[in-house]
Amino acid sequence: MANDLGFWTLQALNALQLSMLLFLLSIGLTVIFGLMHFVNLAHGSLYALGAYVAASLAAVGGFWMGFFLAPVAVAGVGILLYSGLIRRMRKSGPMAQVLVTFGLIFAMLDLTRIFWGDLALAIEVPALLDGRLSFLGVEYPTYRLFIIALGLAIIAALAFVLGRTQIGAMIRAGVDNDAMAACLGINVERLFFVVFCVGCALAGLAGAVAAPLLSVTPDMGLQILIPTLIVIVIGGLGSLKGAVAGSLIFGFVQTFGAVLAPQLASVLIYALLAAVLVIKPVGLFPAKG
Amino acid sequence: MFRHTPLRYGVLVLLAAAALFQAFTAEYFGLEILTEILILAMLVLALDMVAGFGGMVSLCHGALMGVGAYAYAMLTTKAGIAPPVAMAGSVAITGAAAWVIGAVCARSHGIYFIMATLAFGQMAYSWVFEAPVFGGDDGLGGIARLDLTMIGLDLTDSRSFALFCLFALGAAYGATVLILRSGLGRSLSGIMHNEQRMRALGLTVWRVKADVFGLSGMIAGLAGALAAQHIMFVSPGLLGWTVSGEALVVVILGGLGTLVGPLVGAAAFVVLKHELSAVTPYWHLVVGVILIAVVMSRANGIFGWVEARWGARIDRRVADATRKQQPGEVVSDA
Amino acid sequence: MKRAILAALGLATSLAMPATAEDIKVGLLLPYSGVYAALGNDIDAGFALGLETFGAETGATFEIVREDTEVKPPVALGKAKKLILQDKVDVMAGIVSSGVLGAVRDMVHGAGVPLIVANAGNDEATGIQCSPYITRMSFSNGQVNRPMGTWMAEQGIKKVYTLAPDYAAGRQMIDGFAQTFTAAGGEIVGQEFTPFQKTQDFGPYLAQAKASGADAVFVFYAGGEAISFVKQYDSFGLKADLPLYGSGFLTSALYVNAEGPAAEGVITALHYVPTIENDANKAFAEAFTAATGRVPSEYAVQGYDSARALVEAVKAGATDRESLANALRQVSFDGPRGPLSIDPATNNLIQPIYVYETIAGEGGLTQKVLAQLPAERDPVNGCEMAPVSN
Amino acid sequence: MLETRNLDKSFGAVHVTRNVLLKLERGERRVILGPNGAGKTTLFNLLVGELTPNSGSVHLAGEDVTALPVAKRARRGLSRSYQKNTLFDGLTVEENLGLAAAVHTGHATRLWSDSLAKPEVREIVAEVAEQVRLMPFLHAKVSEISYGVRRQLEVGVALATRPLVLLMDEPTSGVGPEMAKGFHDLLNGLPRDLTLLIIEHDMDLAFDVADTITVLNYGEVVFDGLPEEARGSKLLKDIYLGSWEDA
Repeated sequence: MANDLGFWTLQALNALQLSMLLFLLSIGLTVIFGLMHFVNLAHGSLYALGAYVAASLAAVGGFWMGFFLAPVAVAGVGILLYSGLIRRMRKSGPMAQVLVTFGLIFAMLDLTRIFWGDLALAIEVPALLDGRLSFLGVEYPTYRLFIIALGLAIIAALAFVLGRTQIGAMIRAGVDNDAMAACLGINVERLFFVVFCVGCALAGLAGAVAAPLLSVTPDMGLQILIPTLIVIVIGGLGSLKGAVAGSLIFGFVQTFGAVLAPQLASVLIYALLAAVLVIKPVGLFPAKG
Repeated sequence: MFRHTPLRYGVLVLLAAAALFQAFTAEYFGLEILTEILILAMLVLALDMVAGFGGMVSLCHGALMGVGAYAYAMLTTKAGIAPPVAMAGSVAITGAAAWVIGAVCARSHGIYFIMATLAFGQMAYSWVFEAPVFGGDDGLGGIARLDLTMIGLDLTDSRSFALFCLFALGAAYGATVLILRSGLGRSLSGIMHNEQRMRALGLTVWRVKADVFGLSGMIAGLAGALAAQHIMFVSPGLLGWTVSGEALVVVILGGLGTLVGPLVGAAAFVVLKHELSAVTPYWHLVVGVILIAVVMSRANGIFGWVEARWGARIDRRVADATRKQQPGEVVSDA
Repeated sequence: MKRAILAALGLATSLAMPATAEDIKVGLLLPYSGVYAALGNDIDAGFALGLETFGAETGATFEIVREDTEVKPPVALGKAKKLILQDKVDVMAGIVSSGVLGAVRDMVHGAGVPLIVANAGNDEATGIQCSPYITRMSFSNGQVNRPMGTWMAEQGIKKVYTLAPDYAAGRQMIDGFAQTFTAAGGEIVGQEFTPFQKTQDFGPYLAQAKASGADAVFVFYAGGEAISFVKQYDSFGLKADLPLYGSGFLTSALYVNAEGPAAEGVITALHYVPTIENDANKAFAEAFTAATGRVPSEYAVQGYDSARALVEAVKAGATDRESLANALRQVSFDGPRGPLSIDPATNNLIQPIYVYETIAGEGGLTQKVLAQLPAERDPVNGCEMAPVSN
Repeated sequence: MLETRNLDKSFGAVHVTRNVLLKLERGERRVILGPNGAGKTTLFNLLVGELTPNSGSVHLAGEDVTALPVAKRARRGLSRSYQKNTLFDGLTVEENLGLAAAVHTGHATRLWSDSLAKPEVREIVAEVAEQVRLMPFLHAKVSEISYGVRRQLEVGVALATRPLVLLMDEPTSGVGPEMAKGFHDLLNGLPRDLTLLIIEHDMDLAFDVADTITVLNYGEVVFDGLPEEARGSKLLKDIYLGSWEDA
């Protein structure tokens, strides 16, 4: 076992990279929930869709085409979902929502199989981000650093939008109390629509970013769903802070758990989740008191 | 609060008759399907008890069934315990596990309850999947069925086993009705309708929730012990969260909080699944679309829809008929 | 409702006719959906091609009944019962996952239906849990990896770090390798088993491998995990200092192109690669590519050889379940993989193992065979069964 | 019977109750008056345990119950009704009363018997239905009865636990003056040994029922005495009647 600093730096970077990927997924899910009280179990399927679209586009026009267009395509699917299903499900209870989106998981899983087949796809890392960078005494893949940087940039952008802009204020008001927000003259429906689409786009972006790192398989959406849900439940639904904290906790527990206690690694995270729910049933940083 | 209406009795009788008919006439695959339906029906019965009458929408009932199945498998194959004792043991173990989950999650509501139960289910799944003692991904085989030869039943025969499962389901249904009609069940209804008030009246709400969740877990555990005997093999997939999701789908498809509806739903779901998977490998797509359509229709599932449409009329007619009949009988006596 | 159920069940329970002597009914039990659907489809295509190619050598007609296991043992068992009891198949073939094989084993053995295993490699199936009715035309987990341990030691590699998913197959593959590698004087300096089907990021393990001081890394991964692993191994720049070896599934022809340049230079061992030079393989590869447009994978050849074994058994005069099972245990022929024969002591296939390097070719990645290691029989591993009757 | 000592509660910087001292004798009927936001409902929530005080204590029948949760206090004989109907909406009047009575008799957690069919429970249900005049509505669902009858049921459910002390939060809230009067007759008909603490908005009606009156303003007790004294109190007129008449 290695005990030198480089080893732990490397692992910390791994943890951070995983956290950022999860953050991209969970932020959309958590803000949609906070604002609309809507639980979208199909969020993972949107991530898989993003990866597939990116893989297809990359084959035609290279990585960057997939990177920029996959989120747009997934947001497009989000628009269809919103106008076809989600808008009508808004007033239903959490169970109905869970079930409709559970049905969506089934449907989308088979649709990706029909369109793209069962074989795993993959994308090459673009030349610009290929290779490794040396710093802090370690060599780390450039592409992974890119994911970390992208995650941090999106955290900063969202923090700015939510904290400093008018639309951010509207979203915060909506999360706080949507009836009140409507009274204040905010077009709540339109706000929901925009937030839902942005959430979908971020899921698509996460898929596009993950595709060169992992393999693109039909069940990748199902695989990522549970970690994403854990992140937002630990963090507390509806808040940026919660999504950041939850992602970091998951990323670090998972990574260092794998190194220090490999036998316990996967049970550890569930135990942590159970502990959080016992002590703080609404998560660490819920949007509402 | 649970009530048996004439419509519900009628459907129950029809279901039982259909199951018996199938059990005596079907061929092997038909018996396999029947047994699958009966075991799923038992699981969704347990789920409807907590979700439909206590508002506790659990996403860990599949895992609880898996716990029951693994408990039975471990007790019989590794500990060498006799099947009847092992069945009782697996029911008790699952009940205890469910009680703990219920107690811990009692404070959570709505989506948090769903997520919390999901977390516990996944915890069990991960543990079973990774601990070598449970056989890991490859599962455990060589599981014996109950020996009922002393009463002339050879359970290794598919037909006898299907009948045995039907009997067990009948017992579980009876137990569920009794639980829902007991003081505990009444209080559970009260909690679902108004938890705050029940607490203000002096009820220890978490205890009631945990107790009922434990009882529901016992039924799920029984379903698991039967599933293990049916397949004579257990694998971690039994505990996966999609099994819980499917159980919830069946409850909704059939009609939440009607007990009879989920039984109808179980039959419909299994038959649909088999018919579709024979036609296309993409049957998940069809099931997904049907599910979305049912939930979007806002009806309370198949049975809920029937009840809303015809329930009151049938009940009234039956009531009228019985009223008319009584004087008639007196006359014939005279 | 009642009528609907009965009607639906009735539909499912029709069509059960006993097979005649000239008509061999084959139940193909494969995953057509779920994580192994791609493997199931390759085996299916290989099997169909095998029957098409060799079936005419017998007077019999073959009828295939396909059932989807969904990679779920309970589902698979139900389907196996249907095939055996209702469709009354003469022989079954297929089975991708060891879990599914474990689930149907007792049923098949009890019912006395011959089963040709076309993939699942758990050692027990032809060891402690062997059955005269189960013959394996694919491989056993240990068999594929044992020759590699000796070979790597011979190449002068002293210290190896191993990685594999944490499930029975992963452990058996690594155990098979470690056994012969240490026997030949090598040392395993570190070993990690990653959560099966839940590990997407191998970064943490790669950092450990790098820090372990090993000369090389030996791994077993398959499918999506293999793709992620190979790409991530390359992205950390480990390939140069710490060459990657493995069980050949790691760079299977089925998905090696998804791994891309990251797979170049990876050296692995397997019972089949599409570039084996012999006439049988040339004919097979051409026919398979013509039929499917894909390069044949080891899964395809397993399906192909399973069909060939069935044909050989029928040619030997077998007509019913009992005689087919007996004949299948004595099958031997030269196929794309070279000379093959069933070891009647375990019913596992005896076959050569090929060490190959993945290299860049004209139309993408291809396999360069470095060595053909001689065929060895598996140890009996506690298998006890009736001998072949003549 | 019920006593508080220096009960203090604040949410952040806002003091909602300040140093509240209350002492109710057995069988005493006390009405709490005070303008909106005076902290009356907060005081109730502190008494039954739905809120925990920052300091001070609550005593029930001589026992300090400050640390006990809601359900345990209720089982020791403290019951309450709500200003906003808090009923079991999908159930019948009889079932509403029965659920409450079963908690009192201990049948609410039994697995082997139907609590609602128990003679003890049925007896309490019949008695309470008589007391709060619900006999004609026993088999109607909550959704089928009028608002006024629901208010009666609200009190009935609280009574069905056979409490020692009954706290009623504006029992006549939202009903017309005519019905409110009838309601007060109903309250006057309750057994004399039951201790009552009632939040009331309508002063005249309050004087119908009260043995003693407490007035809260900004979370503080500003008056504590007999109804006659209250009627003449200048202070009360200023802070309570004044604001009430303005409203």
